[in-house]
Amino acid sequence: MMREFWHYFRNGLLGENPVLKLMIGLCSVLAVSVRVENCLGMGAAVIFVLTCSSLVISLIRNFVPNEVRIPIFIVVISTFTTIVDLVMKAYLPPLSKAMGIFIPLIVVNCIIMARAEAFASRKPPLLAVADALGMGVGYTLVITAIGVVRELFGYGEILSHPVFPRAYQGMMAMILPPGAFLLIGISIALLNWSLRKVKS
Amino acid sequence: MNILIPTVLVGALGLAFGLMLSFLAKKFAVPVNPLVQEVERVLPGANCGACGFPGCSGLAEKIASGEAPVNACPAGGPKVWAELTRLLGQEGGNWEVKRAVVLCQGGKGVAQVVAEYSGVASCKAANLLPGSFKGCRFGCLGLGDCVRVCPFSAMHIDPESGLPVVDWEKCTGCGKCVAECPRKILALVPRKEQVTVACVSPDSAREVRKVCARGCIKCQVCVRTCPEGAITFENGKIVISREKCTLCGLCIEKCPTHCIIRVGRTTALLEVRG
Amino acid sequence: MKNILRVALALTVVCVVAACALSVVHVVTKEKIAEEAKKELKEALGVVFPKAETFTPLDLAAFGTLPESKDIQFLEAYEAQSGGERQGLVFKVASTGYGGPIVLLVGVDTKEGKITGLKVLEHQETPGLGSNVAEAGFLSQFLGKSLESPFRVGEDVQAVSGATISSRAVARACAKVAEIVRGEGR
Amino acid sequence: MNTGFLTLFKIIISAAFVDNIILARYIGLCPYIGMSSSVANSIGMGMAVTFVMVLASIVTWVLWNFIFVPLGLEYLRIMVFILVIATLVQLVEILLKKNVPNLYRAMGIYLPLITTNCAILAVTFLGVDYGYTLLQVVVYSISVALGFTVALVLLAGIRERLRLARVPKFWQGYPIVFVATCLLAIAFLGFKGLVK
Repeated sequence: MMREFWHYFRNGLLGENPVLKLMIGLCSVLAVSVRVENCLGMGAAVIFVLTCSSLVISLIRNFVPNEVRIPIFIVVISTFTTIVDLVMKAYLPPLSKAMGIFIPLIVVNCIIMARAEAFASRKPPLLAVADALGMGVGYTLVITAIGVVRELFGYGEILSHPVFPRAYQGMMAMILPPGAFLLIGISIALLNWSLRKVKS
Repeated sequence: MNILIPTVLVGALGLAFGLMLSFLAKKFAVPVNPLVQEVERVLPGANCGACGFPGCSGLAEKIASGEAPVNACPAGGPKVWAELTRLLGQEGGNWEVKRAVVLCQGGKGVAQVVAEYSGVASCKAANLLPGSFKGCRFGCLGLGDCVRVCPFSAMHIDPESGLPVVDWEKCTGCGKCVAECPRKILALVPRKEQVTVACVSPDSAREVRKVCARGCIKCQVCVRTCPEGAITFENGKIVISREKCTLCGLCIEKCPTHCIIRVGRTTALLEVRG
Repeated sequence: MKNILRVALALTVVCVVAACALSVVHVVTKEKIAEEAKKELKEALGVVFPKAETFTPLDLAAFGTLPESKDIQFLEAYEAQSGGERQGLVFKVASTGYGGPIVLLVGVDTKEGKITGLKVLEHQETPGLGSNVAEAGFLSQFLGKSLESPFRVGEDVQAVSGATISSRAVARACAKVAEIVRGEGR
Repeated sequence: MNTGFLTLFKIIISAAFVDNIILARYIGLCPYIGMSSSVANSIGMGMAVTFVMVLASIVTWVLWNFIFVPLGLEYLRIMVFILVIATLVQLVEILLKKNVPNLYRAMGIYLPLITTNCAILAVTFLGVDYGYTLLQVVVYSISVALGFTVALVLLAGIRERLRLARVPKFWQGYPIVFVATCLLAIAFLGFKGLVK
């Protein structure tokens, strides 16, 4: 059982990395990854919501009639998202302020719904959690990696500590949307390139 | 108190939406024949279209209604066909499994290239130019139309030779690449070890020699050397009959342009390129 | 028929359970959030009006007709006191910038007729360009300016390069606040 | 009325082009990347998104202003809005399956993903946050959907051309699509100063 758990976890991490391979959850990646601390906050919130909702969805998967499966999944996901939103507003106000509109958009983050629809609703709870953790961590790694690059070149800082000398004006392209698109394109190409070595 | 109001409110909303959806689902229900669904689940689901029907669901309807034979889906292979016969309650038959093979060795350094082609990267487009960029008008252009069309990614262009290579493990014999190739250098052959002529050019010896080092020059050396008489020369083409051939490999050595190759088991071009 | 009910019931049950859970969490976190909001406001007011100890909310109507327009709205007003005596006023103003409304606090010392402080609470200006109006670099030039000054970009206010619209929005906020305090003469 | 019309016109221009939901606010990317393989699919997707977006913003606007704000239940906003959207998408799924089966099959996983299409929830949120009137909300959602469809069709056109271009090996597939999106986003940046 443990081996299977590890298999799905690793699969979510690299084999089917949500952002780079499955192309889902991009909205939040591009928008939030301007600051590394936003990425970590977002990543943690996504991992929590994804794991909880995958667990609950796979628990109730046999009682969900097909006609209303989407609304039921989405109500479960939005409940956990709202909980994260309220808790963050109450106990972590600075982070909640920084992430603004993106917390409600977690519920719309395609990763959670896609995994619920494609995976959690078919697999037993333990595997669903494994996949959710793998996906969540995979998502956080990618978003943080992009966040580091964007913050470093955009503001010359990491976690708001200046890294580059004061004179560094900051590359605007990295902050605006086009830079983010480019960055995602490059990282997928890099992933393909590195996986190619593994495959052949 | 302010726990009750939201709960009741959202509950009412849920009830309203639930009723609406389930009622509409019933009214707009699409009549689905369960047998078709079962057949569709057995089919590989690659929607490759090799069977000639619009995707697997199209084929599933035809198989369920008996209009299509059980082995109409080449991609499925014997495993699926056996399952389908059990499902439809028919008796099992033995079926011939086919695989694709590349009948051209005119790759880099073998076939003459007469022009530098930088147009649209597709064999069909390149083939529109009269004679295209290779000396031989029948040889493979190597721009990968077949690779792109293969739904099972069983083909890739070998970087050294620039020729397509078929991986028989992944190939399901669906024949899409054979249809796609504008130069018709791909063919479907039974999946067993065999010897075949890797050239489709009908040109005479003088023209073939001018444009390709490994083209078939119809010298008929192979016809004479074959101990079993399996090789014959019919209307301008060398034909090797699979029944008579005992895979002795004599013709492969004797052929002056190494045009005859051994094909089978794993990759299409087993023969070391001479 | 039975199936329709069964399906609708499933959705309803899930909704009820979800709503219940949420309202419980809401009740638990309600005071904490309100407290956080108050704390944040107090902090902001402190930045804008360092000298004052307490701030009492005022009714905007007390200032008569407000010079509001499409580009500027007054949201809240506070009276800054220290030692029981009025030191000045703080206004929460929304002035339309480049990306949308910029919400900021403007502190005014009514005794000496000077701006005591400025703090941008919310804005949707382009990051890296318009967002610089929220930084101290730009806002510090307003500190200590007398209420008589015109508060016009290019004249007595130096705009952030490449973000004239955002800079003008902040300058307009100060001009309007100065207008009220001057008009009121208190 | 003319100022009313003027603001409506301003909303249309700003929502569809200046503040394009995908290229400027980068919300709604998942179906954008997934469904833009062919122009036909993306138009179908655009229509479905428009239908859901307009209906969703109307229903949510009514629910919000007449039920949830008076009762002070703002915190339920996320769940109720998304519940409405999910129901509408399920409705679209039923209708499409019956009347337009091949579009239904072409959309596949991307139909349920409309529910999680961030653009729709974002529209309902912004429609409420901007304090629009009902008419303005309808116009706003139509123009955002227009912007979404325009961006989608533009990319689909580019991707169809890309299939024939000689793309370096590791850039094939999604990387090149992102580079194309990046260029499109730069082009849309040009609209930035159009509406103050």
